[in-house]
Amino acid sequence: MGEVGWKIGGDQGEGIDSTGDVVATVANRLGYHIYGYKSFSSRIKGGHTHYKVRIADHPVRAASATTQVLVALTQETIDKNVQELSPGGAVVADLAFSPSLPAGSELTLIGIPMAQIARQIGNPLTRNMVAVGASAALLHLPMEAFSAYVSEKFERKGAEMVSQNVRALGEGHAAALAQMPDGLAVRLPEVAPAHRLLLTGNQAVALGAVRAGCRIMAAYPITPATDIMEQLVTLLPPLGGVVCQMEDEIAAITLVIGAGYAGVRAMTATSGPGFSLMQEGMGLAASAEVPAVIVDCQRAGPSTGMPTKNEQSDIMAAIFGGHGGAARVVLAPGTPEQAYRDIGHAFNLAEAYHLPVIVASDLSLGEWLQTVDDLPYADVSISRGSLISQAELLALTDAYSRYQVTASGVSPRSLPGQAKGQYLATGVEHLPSGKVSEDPKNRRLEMDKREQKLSTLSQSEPGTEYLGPERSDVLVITFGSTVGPVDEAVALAQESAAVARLQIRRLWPFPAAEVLAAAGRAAAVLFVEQNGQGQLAQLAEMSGLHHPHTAHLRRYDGTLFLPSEILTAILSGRQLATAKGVS
Amino acid sequence: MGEVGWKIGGDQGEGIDSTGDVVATVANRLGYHIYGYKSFSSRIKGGHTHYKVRIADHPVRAASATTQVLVALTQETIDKNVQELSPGGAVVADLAFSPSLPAGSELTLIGIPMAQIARQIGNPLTRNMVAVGASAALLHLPMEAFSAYVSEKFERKGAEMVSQNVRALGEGHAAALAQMPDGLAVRLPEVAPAHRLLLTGNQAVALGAVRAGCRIMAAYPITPATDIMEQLVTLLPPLGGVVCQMEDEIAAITLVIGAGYAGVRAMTATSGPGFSLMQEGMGLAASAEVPAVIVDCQRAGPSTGMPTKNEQSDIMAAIFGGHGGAARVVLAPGTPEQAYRDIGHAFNLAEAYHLPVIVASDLSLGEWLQTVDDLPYADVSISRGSLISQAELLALTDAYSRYQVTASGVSPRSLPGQAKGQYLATGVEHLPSGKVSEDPKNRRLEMDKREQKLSTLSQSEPGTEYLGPERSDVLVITFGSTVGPVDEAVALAQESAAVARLQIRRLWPFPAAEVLAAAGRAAAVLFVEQNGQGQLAQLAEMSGLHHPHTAHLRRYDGTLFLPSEILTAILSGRQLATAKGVS
Amino acid sequence: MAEPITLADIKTDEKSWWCPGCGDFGVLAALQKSVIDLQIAPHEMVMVAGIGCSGKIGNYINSYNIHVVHGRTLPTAMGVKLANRDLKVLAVGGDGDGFAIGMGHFIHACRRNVDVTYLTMDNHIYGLTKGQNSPTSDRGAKVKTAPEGSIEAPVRPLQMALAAGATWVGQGFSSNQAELVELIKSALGHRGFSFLNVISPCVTYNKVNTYAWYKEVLRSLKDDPGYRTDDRQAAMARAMETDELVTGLLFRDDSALAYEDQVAGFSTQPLTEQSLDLTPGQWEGLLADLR
Amino acid sequence: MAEPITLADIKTDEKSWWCPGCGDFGVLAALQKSVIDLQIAPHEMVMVAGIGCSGKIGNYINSYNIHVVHGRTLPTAMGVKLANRDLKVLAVGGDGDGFAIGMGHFIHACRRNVDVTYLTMDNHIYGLTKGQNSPTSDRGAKVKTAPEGSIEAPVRPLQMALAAGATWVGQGFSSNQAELVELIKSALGHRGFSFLNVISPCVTYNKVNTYAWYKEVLRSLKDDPGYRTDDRQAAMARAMETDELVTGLLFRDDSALAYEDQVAGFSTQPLTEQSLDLTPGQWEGLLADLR
Ligand SMILES: Cc1ncc(C[n+]2csc(CCOP(=O)(O)OP(=O)(O)O)c2C)c(N)n1
Ligand SMILES: Cc1ncc(C[n+]2csc(CCOP(=O)(O)OP(=O)(O)O)c2C)c(N)n1
Ligand code: SF4
Ligand code: SF4
Ligand SMILES: [Mg+2]
Ligand SMILES: [Mg+2]
Repeated sequence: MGEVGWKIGGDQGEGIDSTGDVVATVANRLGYHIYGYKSFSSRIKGGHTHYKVRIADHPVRAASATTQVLVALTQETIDKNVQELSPGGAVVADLAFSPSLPAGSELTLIGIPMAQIARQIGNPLTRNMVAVGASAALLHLPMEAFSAYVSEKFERKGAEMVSQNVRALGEGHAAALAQMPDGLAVRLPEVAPAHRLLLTGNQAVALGAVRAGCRIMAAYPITPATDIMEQLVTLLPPLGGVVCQMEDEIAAITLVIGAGYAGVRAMTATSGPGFSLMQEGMGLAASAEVPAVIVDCQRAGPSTGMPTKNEQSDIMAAIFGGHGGAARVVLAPGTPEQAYRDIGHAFNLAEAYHLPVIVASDLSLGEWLQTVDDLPYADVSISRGSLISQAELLALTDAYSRYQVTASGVSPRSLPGQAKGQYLATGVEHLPSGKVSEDPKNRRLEMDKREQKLSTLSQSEPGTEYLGPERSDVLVITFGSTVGPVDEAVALAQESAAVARLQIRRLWPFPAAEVLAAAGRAAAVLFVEQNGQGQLAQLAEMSGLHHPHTAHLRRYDGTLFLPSEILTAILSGRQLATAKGVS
Repeated sequence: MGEVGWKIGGDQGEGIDSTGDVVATVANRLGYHIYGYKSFSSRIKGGHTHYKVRIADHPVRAASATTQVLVALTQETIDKNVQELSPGGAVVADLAFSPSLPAGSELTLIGIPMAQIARQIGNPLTRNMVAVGASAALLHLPMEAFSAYVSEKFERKGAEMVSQNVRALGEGHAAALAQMPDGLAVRLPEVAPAHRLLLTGNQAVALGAVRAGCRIMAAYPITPATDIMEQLVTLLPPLGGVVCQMEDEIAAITLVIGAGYAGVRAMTATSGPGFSLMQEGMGLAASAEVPAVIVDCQRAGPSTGMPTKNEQSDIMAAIFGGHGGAARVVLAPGTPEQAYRDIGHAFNLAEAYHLPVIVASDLSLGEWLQTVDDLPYADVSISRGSLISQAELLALTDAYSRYQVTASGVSPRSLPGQAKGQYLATGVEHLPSGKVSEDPKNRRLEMDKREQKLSTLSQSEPGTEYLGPERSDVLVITFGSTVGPVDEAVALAQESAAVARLQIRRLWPFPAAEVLAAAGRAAAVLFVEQNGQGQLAQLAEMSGLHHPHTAHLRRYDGTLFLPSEILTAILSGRQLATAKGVS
Repeated sequence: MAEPITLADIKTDEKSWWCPGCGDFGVLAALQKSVIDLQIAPHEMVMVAGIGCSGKIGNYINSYNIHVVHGRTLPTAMGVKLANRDLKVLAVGGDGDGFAIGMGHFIHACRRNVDVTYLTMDNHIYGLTKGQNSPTSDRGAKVKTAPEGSIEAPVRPLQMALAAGATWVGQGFSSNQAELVELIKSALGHRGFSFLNVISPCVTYNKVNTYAWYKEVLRSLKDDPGYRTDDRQAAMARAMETDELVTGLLFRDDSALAYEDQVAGFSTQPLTEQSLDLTPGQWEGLLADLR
Repeated sequence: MAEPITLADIKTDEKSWWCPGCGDFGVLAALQKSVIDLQIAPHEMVMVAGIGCSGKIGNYINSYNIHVVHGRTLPTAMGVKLANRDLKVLAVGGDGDGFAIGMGHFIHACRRNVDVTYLTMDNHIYGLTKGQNSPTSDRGAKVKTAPEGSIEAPVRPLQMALAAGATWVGQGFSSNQAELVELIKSALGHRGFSFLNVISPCVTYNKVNTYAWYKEVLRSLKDDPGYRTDDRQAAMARAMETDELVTGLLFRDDSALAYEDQVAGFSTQPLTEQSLDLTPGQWEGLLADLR
């Protein structure tokens, strides 16, 4: 297995994003597996930013610790990143800022007058394409693939733009080749060309929503969820649907409830602050039993926090955030494929159980480009849940009872427009008919009915994914995008220990039995999660998990987990168990 | 120990409230202990309502199951309540509706032409005073006390009103006396006159806030919290303070934050739906470290739920409701005295630790009148926490650092107006200076600092109140107003078992060590709480409590716990433990 | 099906939750009459009601009803309408619901022009929570939360709607049934957002703005034959001059397109009737860009 | 202490977070100049900033600053002012912050008339979230969330403020420093709520409402010597006629009392300077009623 870490750094607003995207896209097309990671700030221009593309001949789901090729558009880029370059790696830098390596560095510095070349080409914006061309040389990747993609990308902007950019690529390539020393330790293994997808979790969510028949999306912009709205604003209209940018998140969630009540699959997407504002609305959906799908693409909190940094710290709020203990379902995808399936599943669950379903995504999942084999059509299917038909309504002898108590807790739903299906949907406690009522006995029945839906759901499908040997020295329990670095660490750890991992795929209703069973077969348990409180561990404990050898690895500083540090935690978790003579 | 249950019932909007208040107030003045409980609906006029006053010669903290005197203003009142009348009890009814008892009833029916008497007096509104007069007769309470109180009450409305009402009292009294049979089993023990207080938890909160130096209250009306605002609107202006009725709860909490930032003790009060809307604002207070006091007078949820019914179902939302795991303190008073002390304490904690402090009250505590020995001046004192003085600011050699990392997590606070104390308070992650920053190391330090405050607090004061023998067969764990019926049940249970109770006074940071220690000395544990999810039990479990013999008693139908059913649960909890051979 | 809609079809058997004499009865009666006059089938109408005494109107109308959280009728109504544009969508609520907590949504609904009718039952008070200040309470009005009298300039709903770009703006009085029925019918017939503020006295808590008081001060635009309803600026001037003590249709603009008629690509059929499934070919087409 | 306030006193050493050319630089410069002209000491001013590019202005002014959650500057500013009425309180934020999520608070702040200055930096776009539709975006403007062009009638902030009863309403342009400084100083000097909308172009995301475009279309009231600022109805008419492409002071009413001057019993001293403790005697007095 082989891989290379390529990174570009420079000032925010200078096109770093799209430069990284070009390298990632071309490498993906060539058959490599990609994981792209950007570090940026909550500002538009200025400030240092970098974009790291991990290029491998095997699937990758995490950022890597080392870099082999660093493209520097400012000296700051060199200063900040040089320590992560592997011996034998190279720095490609714009001569415009007279780049220098730290004294004594054995790295190769390839200086190219990028800005100058771009000016000569007649378009200063082509500077980054010079850098891309140089990168192609260093990575030994075929130039034709770059030229082809860049031509495609700029096609809409006219022939001149295309030729300028292709020329920039070529000049960068030539300049780098001319300087490239022999001993450069940058080697990408050969791979067969492939036809895989390269996308972010947010794109997967948007596509999944479309696949699942979502036709209305209402939202208020917020990093890192805005993408989803921006994707859907182009995807929905051709299908007759609509994206509504609302005045706030409260309007967004209540619009979704209106649309759901009327029978259309509708969703919203937000992040922490907006999610907090939706708590009251989600309670209404729970109580009036209206389907609603809410994506919370989490970022570092509390409050405004660090809007451009990853965290997984909204899960307690997702589960317990509404007053009065309003029922919800919370799913937690960890990869784009899972995001695709989960959003599809969320629409089915919302309509099957008539309640709000939260898809707790996170910034890393939502924003970083990843190679994905496919998003198979068949992985999502549409099932509209318990609807009463017009014929059934007309055949009823008594008046239709929307909130009839049933064994599963689910009562068939009519839709506005259906004759004889009228009812009152309300957040006030109500009789089976929908009429408001404070009768204590009815109250218990209706509360129990609503809670019953969660039990029915728990019993009908698993909420975890288990990987590894049945009995383990260490069981790693995790969720969301953290599963990426965890899985890499687990694979590495296999060499020296029996390690398994359990990904919690449904955070609520919590799959307690599955977690207890899995933990019961492990000598030690390690929770790995990206929040300061250990929210997943709290949930597990609340659900009855009290493993005598429990360790925790938490990150809440906005940086990404690296597989290496998880590996260390796994190995010391193993020691914990063996030291106490359990393994 | 003796007591009588007196109850009045009729149509909502017909003055049932103030009639009950008269009986309760006079009995309190005479030296009895009172617990008043109303059942009403979320509507203004119409619909049946009743008000039950428990009159005892000993402290009472719960509603009682039986009634000795029922005043019926409609036949519905008789039909709905007759089954709870004790043998030998009496029904006093307005002849206007030709009252009748169920066939075969051995109760005494005293019919009085109340409406007619009132019309003769020239003021139909005096009808209820006729009923009060009759009640005085049945209860053998001195008429002078009633006349005196009623004169006081109507003084502002003029002499005619006073004389009409006093006359109504007298006529009711005479009419009842004339019909009173000898065998009536209504007997109130004699008591010495006393000077105790009669008030609701909401009144205690308002008074406590004033005592604690609160000068700004911002809120949006909502049952059952509106009282607090309505109390303060008369209490604050004489002290130069102000109550702001805002456009919504978000405005209320953010106003409180502004006032807190500027150095004034400010609060808001709300109930479930409004509380959900405040989640984002509370996160800001946590992150920017601004003191804020929020009273959540809980009612039955989820969503609009049953606005006039009690529940204790917001506590998970109070603790975990904000995205990003924002830190809060949550206190839970169970009696008016505790409410008084807690609100005072809340202001001190908010200013000591610079964070939001939630006082989780509930409708029963908030709305029912109770006799209270006193609200001692000395039970609340004002301590402004860690403030930096003007002299200290001027003496600083470096710039003032508002969010300096300290061992306790608390950093001294400047107030606007202080020279050289300027800083940026923000919900964005920041440096000790207040400047925004995404530096990972700083992030960890500032997050840890904020969390540290909760640890410091946990270690500095207890969070529970324990009552009963050190070792117990059953330990009842409860919180909020439920402690009232629990304590009565525990007292009754003492006869047959060693029973203790632990009241959780601070829900967050959860007093885990105290709970574990207390539970460790009990053969069985019984959680008694008013919500459908068992939120308190969830919290305890999350905090490490896993008692092998745990039972739960939950009520979530809007009706009140009666001591008798808790007693039954205690006794079967005891069996649970003994059956398994533990006791 | 072809049977005419009668009162029996559109009322429920729920007993009233309002105080005797409450202005809301008049609104209910006028609404029922309008629905009958327009022959709107109960199952083709969705009423979205707010929280308050006013919001209980949904309990008495046998249509599809959704009773939402306080202040959020309008975004919910927008969701209903976009989901199924064949439905008649009516949002109703009180002055607190609409102009305090709901103010933001109100302004934004006006400017969006979704085909929804918004009927407010304005009693200048918070009824259901028992008599606090409302945003439309008169300056100086003594209410529970302003025992010395309200010190805030009242919200002027008609001016707000006009400034926000609403395409149908009117005001009714619950005691003037004939005019109110006409206004409701006109509002329901307008294609776009229509805002009808209805003065609906609270007999229990509002002792200032009583029926008698209104009868004295309200003027109907009917009595001004020269008044033209197609001039936004004139409508604004009239609202300002009269301090909104005026009833009738202030303004309508029938040329403005409704939101749903402007969304690019938006289905002219109800979305509820669309097939949701893509073909595998369509799906592949969507993924093609990402390979 | 008696030293004059200079730029050095009121600026911070924070580097800029704005794009080169952003209109917000002009607002910052004018604000700094105004504060210096008025000699407001940094510790006697509280700036309450919203979330957005605009909200970052708080990073550059060395006063007391509180940077709140999105859309909630105004209630926070009200809290600050009521707590300490000796402070100068300035709320600042963007068009999204103020007129989308913050719309309700904006209208209610106008009608309450607390002595707070509200300065909005209106670029007709969401800058910080990278170019979505804002409530003031022009109809037809193509933005990320409306690739076919915005279909909503834009919010007209001046009309909203006038309809809501604001007692000082004006509009500035970040390129017209002289006028802007004058406006800011006048707003800060007004006793009551002052609303100053400042056109502050976003050079990165708004390609429609550019400096050049504004310079073409904006007219200053200065150029109309006959314009009187004391007539709300005339101000409204002017705002409507010009579609708000106008700068200058539209309206002021100096006779209206500020909120804090109307609250019965409200302290004329800052509350922060009051003693909080009651005497035991006062306490007993409060309890007496309950015995
Ligand atoms: C979020 C929230 N806050 C507060 C309330 C309490 N509440 C119920 S109705 C109401 C206002 C009623 O006034 P209005 O809207 O004018 O209706 P009316 O009763 O006068 O018809 C309030 C504040 C609530 N239900 N939800
Ligand atoms: C509750 C909430 N929703 C959404 C956001 C994301 N957000 C940050 S700034 C902003 C709007 C920015 O636009 P504007 O107020 O016009 O300010 P500008 O950047 O244009 O100055 C939004 C939606 C947020 N921070 N909080
Ligand atoms: S309180 Fe007022 S608004 Fe409510 S029902 Fe009674 S009269 Fe009507
Ligand atoms: S994005 Fe626009 S508003 Fe934001 S800093 Fe850049 S130019 Fe200014
Ligand atoms: Mg009202
Ligand atoms: Mg903007």
